[in-house]
Amino acid sequence: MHKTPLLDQLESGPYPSFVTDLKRLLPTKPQVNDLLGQLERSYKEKITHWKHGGIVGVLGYGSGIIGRYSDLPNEFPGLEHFHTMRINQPSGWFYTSAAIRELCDIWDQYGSGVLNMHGATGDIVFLGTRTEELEPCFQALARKGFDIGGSGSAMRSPSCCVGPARCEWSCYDTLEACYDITQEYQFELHRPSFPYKFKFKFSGCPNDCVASVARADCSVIGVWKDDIRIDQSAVKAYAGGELKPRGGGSPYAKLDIQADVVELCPTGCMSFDGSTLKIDNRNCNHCMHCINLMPQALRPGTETGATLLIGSHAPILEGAQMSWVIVPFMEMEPPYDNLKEIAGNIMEWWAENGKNRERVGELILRLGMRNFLEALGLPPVPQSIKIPRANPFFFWKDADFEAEAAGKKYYTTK
Amino acid sequence: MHKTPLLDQLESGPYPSFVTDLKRLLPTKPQVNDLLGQLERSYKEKITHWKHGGIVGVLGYGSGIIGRYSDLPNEFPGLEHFHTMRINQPSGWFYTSAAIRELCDIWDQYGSGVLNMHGATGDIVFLGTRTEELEPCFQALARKGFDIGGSGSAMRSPSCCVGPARCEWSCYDTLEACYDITQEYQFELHRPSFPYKFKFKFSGCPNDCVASVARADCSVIGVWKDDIRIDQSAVKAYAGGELKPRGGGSPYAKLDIQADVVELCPTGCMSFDGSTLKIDNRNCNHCMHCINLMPQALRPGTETGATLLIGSHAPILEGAQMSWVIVPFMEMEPPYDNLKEIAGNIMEWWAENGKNRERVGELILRLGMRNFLEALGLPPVPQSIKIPRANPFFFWKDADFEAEAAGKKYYTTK
Amino acid sequence: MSEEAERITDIGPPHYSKFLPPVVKDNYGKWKYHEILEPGILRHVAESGDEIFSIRVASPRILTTLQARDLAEISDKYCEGFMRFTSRHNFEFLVSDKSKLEPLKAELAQRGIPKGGTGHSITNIVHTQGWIHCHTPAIDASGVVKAVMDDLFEYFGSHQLPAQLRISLACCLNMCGAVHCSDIAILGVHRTPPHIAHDKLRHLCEIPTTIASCPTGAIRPHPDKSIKSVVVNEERCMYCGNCYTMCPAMPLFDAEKGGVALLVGGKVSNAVNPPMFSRLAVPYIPNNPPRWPETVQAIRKIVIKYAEGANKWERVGEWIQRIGWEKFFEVCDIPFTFQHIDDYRWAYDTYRTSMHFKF
Amino acid sequence: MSEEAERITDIGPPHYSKFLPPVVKDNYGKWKYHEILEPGILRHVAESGDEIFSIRVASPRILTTLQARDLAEISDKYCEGFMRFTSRHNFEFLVSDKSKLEPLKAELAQRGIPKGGTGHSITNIVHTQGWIHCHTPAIDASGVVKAVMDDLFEYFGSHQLPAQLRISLACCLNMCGAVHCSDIAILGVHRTPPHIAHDKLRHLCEIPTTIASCPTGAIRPHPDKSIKSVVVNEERCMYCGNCYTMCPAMPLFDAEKGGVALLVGGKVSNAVNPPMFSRLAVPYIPNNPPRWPETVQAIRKIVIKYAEGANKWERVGEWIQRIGWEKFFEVCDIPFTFQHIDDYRWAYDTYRTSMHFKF
Ligand code: SRM
Ligand code: SRM
Ligand code: SRM
Ligand code: SRM
Ligand code: SF4
Ligand code: SF4
Ligand code: SF4
Ligand code: SF4
Ligand code: SF4
Ligand code: SF4
Ligand code: SF4
Ligand code: SF4
Repeated sequence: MHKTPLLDQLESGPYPSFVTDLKRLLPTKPQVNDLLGQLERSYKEKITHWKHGGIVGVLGYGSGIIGRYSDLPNEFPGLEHFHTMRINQPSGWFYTSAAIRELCDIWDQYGSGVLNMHGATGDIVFLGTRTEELEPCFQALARKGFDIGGSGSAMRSPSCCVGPARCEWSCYDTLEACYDITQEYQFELHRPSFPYKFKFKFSGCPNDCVASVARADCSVIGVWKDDIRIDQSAVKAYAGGELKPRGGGSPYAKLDIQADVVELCPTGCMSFDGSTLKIDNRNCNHCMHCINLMPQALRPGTETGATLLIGSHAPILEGAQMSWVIVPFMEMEPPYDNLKEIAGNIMEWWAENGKNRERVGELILRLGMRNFLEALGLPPVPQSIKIPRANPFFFWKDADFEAEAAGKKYYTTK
Repeated sequence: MHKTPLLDQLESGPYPSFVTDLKRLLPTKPQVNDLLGQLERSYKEKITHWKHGGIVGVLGYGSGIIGRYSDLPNEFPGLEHFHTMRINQPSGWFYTSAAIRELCDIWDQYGSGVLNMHGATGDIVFLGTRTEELEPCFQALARKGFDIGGSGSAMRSPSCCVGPARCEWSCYDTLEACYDITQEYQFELHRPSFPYKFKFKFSGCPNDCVASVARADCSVIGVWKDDIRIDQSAVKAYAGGELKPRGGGSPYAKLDIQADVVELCPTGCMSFDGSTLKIDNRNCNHCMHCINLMPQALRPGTETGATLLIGSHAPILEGAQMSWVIVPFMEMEPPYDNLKEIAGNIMEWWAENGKNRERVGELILRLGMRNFLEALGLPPVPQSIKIPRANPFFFWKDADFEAEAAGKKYYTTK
Repeated sequence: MSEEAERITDIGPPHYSKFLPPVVKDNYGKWKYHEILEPGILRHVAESGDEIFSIRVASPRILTTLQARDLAEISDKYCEGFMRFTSRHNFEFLVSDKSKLEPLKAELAQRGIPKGGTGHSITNIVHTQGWIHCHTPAIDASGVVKAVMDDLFEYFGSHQLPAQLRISLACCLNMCGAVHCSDIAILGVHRTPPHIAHDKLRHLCEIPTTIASCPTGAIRPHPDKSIKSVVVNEERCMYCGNCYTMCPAMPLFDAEKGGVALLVGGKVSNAVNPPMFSRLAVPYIPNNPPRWPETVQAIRKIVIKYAEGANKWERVGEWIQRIGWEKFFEVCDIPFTFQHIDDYRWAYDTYRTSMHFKF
Repeated sequence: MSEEAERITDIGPPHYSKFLPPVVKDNYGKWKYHEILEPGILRHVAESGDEIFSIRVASPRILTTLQARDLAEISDKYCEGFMRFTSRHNFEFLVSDKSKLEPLKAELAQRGIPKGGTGHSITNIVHTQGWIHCHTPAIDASGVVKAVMDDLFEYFGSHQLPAQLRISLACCLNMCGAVHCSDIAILGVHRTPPHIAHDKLRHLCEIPTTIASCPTGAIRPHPDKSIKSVVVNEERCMYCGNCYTMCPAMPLFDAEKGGVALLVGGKVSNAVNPPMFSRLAVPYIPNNPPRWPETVQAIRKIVIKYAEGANKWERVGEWIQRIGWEKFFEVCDIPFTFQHIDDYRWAYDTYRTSMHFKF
């Protein structure tokens, strides 16, 4: 056993300790002893002891495995190879105990017994195994119906919020969309052929519980077009204090509908006369605030679908971006042909024009939105911008002059 | 007389007509006949008929004259030369009738008799004369105490709002500051030696009546540090409708102090209980809104001075910029040594580092704020930013590591 | 003594104090409050109780010496010869003697000089040279201003709008009118890349400076080395004219393609909201002298929709911010085009990275 | 038949429907409302009147198979074996039978598994690999998370904050935790330029790709052409590590100079305000394993000042927006430095172009 005086200090305190948990594997998994030993060393030296990863994988796939080697293999032989396998999670991270046990059985057999539930992209992460175990482990997984997720310049495992499975606000079936899209792009998931990574995330409503706007090249967020459904008797119950704001999840016992809801509505489209709540739905921007605070009184409308936003990613290279609106509203019904068509066109345009390691959001900035939208056959819509350009540096194409010759006017249609 | 059927259509309508006015000069100024003739031609052809200007000037000066030649000199011989002279206006554009007549006498003698009162930078613009008239005209002006303004890569004629001469809100003496700075930089005004133009504008308060934030490389805007002065009895008079909002300059007969003032205060730092108005002055951002609406009840404080903002200019090249805060507060007392020192340092840094035709605001963006502030010996202050950086791409200098070694902490000083 | 030595230079402008009315000198920096007695008439009251009246009148900015002398004469009659111009090129009679106010108003009415431009009005249009003097304009300046102000005249001499509304005009992208922060900006735009006069270029222009002048890097040396000139990648040219400023052999005028763009929603003051840039509303309106009817009509539509829709005290940009740009385009019936979507520097910051939009 | 032909590939994940509890299947898409019965316990009610209870418990995300089996076992006992994980890596017991709720709570209490993470709490910290698996971290991940959550534990199992507060951690600028939109982001930062192993570089890296990888253009070919390597202009390097990702011969670790930066005020939801980026609050805190006390303390200070100062429902970023960043730095007692001032792309948009500041 390596001595781990520093790590041991992480065993105290009320939050569950990964150190305590890892130590449970010491009797059966010698590599976990080395893992703790090397980690202790990092704690002492304040430096990582993992080498730059090499390219390893399973037969026929080019992704899903992150190669990892210790830079102290002599001291920590169990870490000579310590690759992770990304296993594509089921939509919404639902499991049965049987499925969990199958995964554990496989991982106990072929790997370290250490898991990440889940990786930041959403995969089940099998943390630490040797090159020669990768293929048999994969086969064992496949026999139980699991497959490997993405890595490298490939499609990444899509993920989604719990959606219609347990949430009353979901404007489309996030779980099915996530599953269907994942199946559609199996080839792209497993065989890196893009300029860089590409991520899909599906949220059922603008609360965006999978943070898709921040970390998916393709963010699909549920939305409604019609009116917020109101139960005025429940409104009164909130006003009277019988129902607690936010389902009880706040420190505040009673809602002041005027101050807490009406005055915080970002569009100012609500009014409350003390008994009836009115919403000017044409001016609502579906921020969800009022619904969040009064879940028993308000619900999204029934003409539902999703908004397609494109382009978010972490800071490398151009600085972080959030996804922005490309299509304000689309129907979201299986087999999602409309989404697949747009997504396919995006990938094609990106594959043709993207530089190595250029996310699609960066490419759009480099080549311009017009280029992108025209390649996709999408019209310009004001919903896609917060605000029009301030600079007067804009282009005109022959198509514009032809449209003008044919009678197009910019100042008014009437 | 040239025929001007198109221009003649601009003689009708209630707004004063420049065509009507120009025609008054036809009897005495043949070049004005040509001016109208060529303008008519432009109206017909939708194109300018002025050639790219040449370099002309008065002895010893490199600026202040915009050379201009017609591209149809045969047709319009009066426009063969038609240079403008920029005459530095007096602070606040105050005149006596005597001064106006002196200017008119000179211009009738040496030029076209056509003026712009004033140019967009603020100068008196003498519109149209011949090269050989420039020097005598200048001498005649100088004898009457007037001098030429700026053009080209030079200091430009500073300008200022009416300030303490007629406005109760002026937080410093804009007229004197403008005059003093203009005198200080006579050399730089008349002998272009900068990378590009440099403009000063002085506004007495955040209403910024000379639009300095939008069109001055160096914007000096008055501000107070202490409390807004309140006359509670006048507040009551507004509440009661005896005093009209905005001094009577609006369509609204009566102020609703709660809705019109308190709720629109951008910082939410006001409250009104129906009779007394309270301001949490530490949280006021001196937007002027409340003062503007209740000029008889509220006035800026008495600990006054100015904020220095740097960098605004029109869109060429990098897109338009507004000036941003560099020094949140500075005393503004003659001889303005503090302002001159900073301005001098800015010009020196810019002269050393600026590319040809690079405004100082663009240079700061190119080289970074730290470079700029360090060159000026100014500390970083949160008032200079709206919001800190979102990207994690920041630099560390040896000076920082040395400060750390000496005990500097970033997370808290306690 | 040489003649040169006698020349007076670098004296700067006269000191303003020579031009201040006595009441201003006496109460300099000691004004207490002001009132707007009626459109165009300000009353400033000093702590001493003294008062001064200012009558603001419209000016086309181009003034002949004859007109300037007329104004001086009126000032002599009613203002002891004191007057000023404003930062927006209006003219102000400075009346110290209250009894002169009514006679002055009468004389102005009789002479047809309109007063206004105060408070919630549309004051004078800050503008530029246009075809009367400049070499780069896409449109005229004074003519467009006259046409627009004639049309909006009812708003100059009244306080009927929800707030101040400031219109500016610049005849090319150099934006001498600094229109980039105006409630409504009228901007002359070219729409053709420069026509290069290869034979003249070598004599008139420095090739490296010309190349460096292009914000989008569209200019390259001529591929044929024997031709000492440049070529323009027309796809990357957005007709800013900056190369023409540097090099007279690159004019970019086109009688048919030039025209007007409208930008809206800018402001300068800090009242309620911080200063804001104007934003592209209408990318192109044909150049239509002498009265630019389509431009006039498009501006009127925006003014009217603003007047109808804005809350009390809301500037144009604040109104649009509140209702959302998508609603602005809808109510003003302006088609949304590719040109509205930014693709220059910092474009990303203009994209909608949220669900905060309206259908 | 070859062995390869028998291999199962590209089957994707199992269909989620295999894992849904019957009550979910029955009421799929027909939920009506929810309540949060107490911290960590959700009750969802369907239109049919059916209900499901979810107990959310903390997870360090790293789980051994032993721990995963324990969770499975508990699920068998109280949840017919149904469970899920959340998007923030908490674990949820899905209870269909209300009578199992109290016994499950008791068992969790006895096992020391804390419930919480709902409503106005500080839920689990989304985080990354750190020293346990990655080759680029400046800090550890799981250890910092443990230390911070121990300290903020009172907020995990309660609803006492003005709103939700989401903390995320990423161990390097790659930001796998996607911390760029978090109320509080803990970020590992390097502060030294890469140390180039000139002898290895030619074998391990492609020089053009390496040069292209640098966001600031700091990398150039080695001036000595005989050395097939690169050099770094250290003045332009901001230690992002992107070159190291492309080229293993350019490590940039330094035991003493690496450390923690804190960014604050980001959010993802659209509630009231649109999504916002997190912004630099503390540029550097020393790397101090095993419990990073200065980091823990700095975060606590921000949390406490937020809790004291925010209005009802205000997220951290909304609170700061209301009071102003200058006040945030003041109340949290964080010195303002050059590092806070943006100098990357779009920096200009972060400058204060108005008088809207407080002294
Ligand atoms: C395992 C995981 C972190 C975790 O502990 O959960 C991870 C780990 C790595 N990420 Fe990541 N990323 C992981 C989710 C993310 C996310 C979050 C997400 O997907 O929602 C992001 C931010 C969103 C995005 O895609 O931008 C993310 C942004 C990056 C980046 C920067 C990309 C950018 O455009 O800025 C890199 C750098 C790169 O690609 O070279 C990166 C690179 C890496 C590498 C491969 C390191 C490298 O430079 O080659 C890391 C391997 C670590 C290891 O040894 O295991 N990782 N990475 C996550 C994947 C697990 C899974 O499949 O579920
Ligand atoms: C006369 C005047 C317009 C007017 O009708 O009033 C004017 C006229 C010209 N301006 Fe201007 N600018 C005038 C005020 C401005 C302003 C407004 C201001 O100063 O407040 C601006 C915007 C603020 C700014 O400085 O950015 C302005 C921004 C420009 C620019 C773009 C600068 C930029 O950084 O984007 C140019 C282009 C250039 O410098 O080459 C320019 C260039 C020009 C030139 C010299 C044309 C050129 O390309 O060489 C014009 C000569 C016209 C002529 O034939 O008379 N002019 N110019 C104004 C000066 C009169 C005066 O001295 O009072
Ligand atoms: C005379 C003049 C200054 C000068 O030195 O020439 C001036 C004079 C006054 N301004 Fe101004 N402003 C003058 C140009 C401006 C400008 C500059 C511009 O338009 O280019 C601005 C910034 C405009 C912008 O934001 O785009 C300006 C923004 C203000 C404001 C803020 C209005 C707002 O709500 O945004 C006030 C406050 C108010 O009106 O209550 C103000 C208030 C005033 C007061 C009431 C100040 C006072 O106490 O005397 C003066 C009379 C206002 C009136 O006419 O209603 N002044 N004022 C300028 C008259 C221009 C004209 O002929 O129309
Ligand atoms: C279970 C989970 C979805 C999943 O598929 O796993 C989920 C579930 C719910 N979310 Fe969420 N959210 C979940 C991650 C998120 C995220 C993503 C994140 O944090 O990375 C966000 C965006 C956070 C942000 O803005 O930075 C998110 C923003 C919200 C909001 C908006 C809160 C706000 O005011 O900004 C609500 C509305 C509310 O709480 O009233 C919400 C509401 C809800 C409701 C009430 C929806 C419903 O009716 O069932 C669920 C219970 C909330 C609770 O726990 O208080 N959910 N929710 C995720 C639980 C994570 C965890 O373990 O703590
Ligand atoms: S994103 Fe919306 S639909 Fe999905 S779980 Fe969150 S609140 Fe429910
Ligand atoms: S969802 Fe948001 S914008 Fe719409 S009514 Fe509710 S609070 Fe207002
Ligand atoms: S800027 Fe302020 S001080 Fe100057 S005139 Fe305008 S309101 Fe008065
Ligand atoms: S000046 Fe502006 S911020 Fe200050 S109290 Fe008045 S309205 Fe509020
Ligand atoms: S805006 Fe352009 S065309 Fe008009 S005066 Fe200025 S430089 Fe000349
Ligand atoms: S007009 Fe502007 S964009 Fe076009 S070539 Fe000339 S400088 Fe470049
Ligand atoms: S954030 Fe950086 S160090 Fe941490 S796992 Fe991701 S790539 Fe590795
Ligand atoms: S660490 Fe980043 S900034 Fe520094 S040289 Fe490498 S890629 Fe360039």
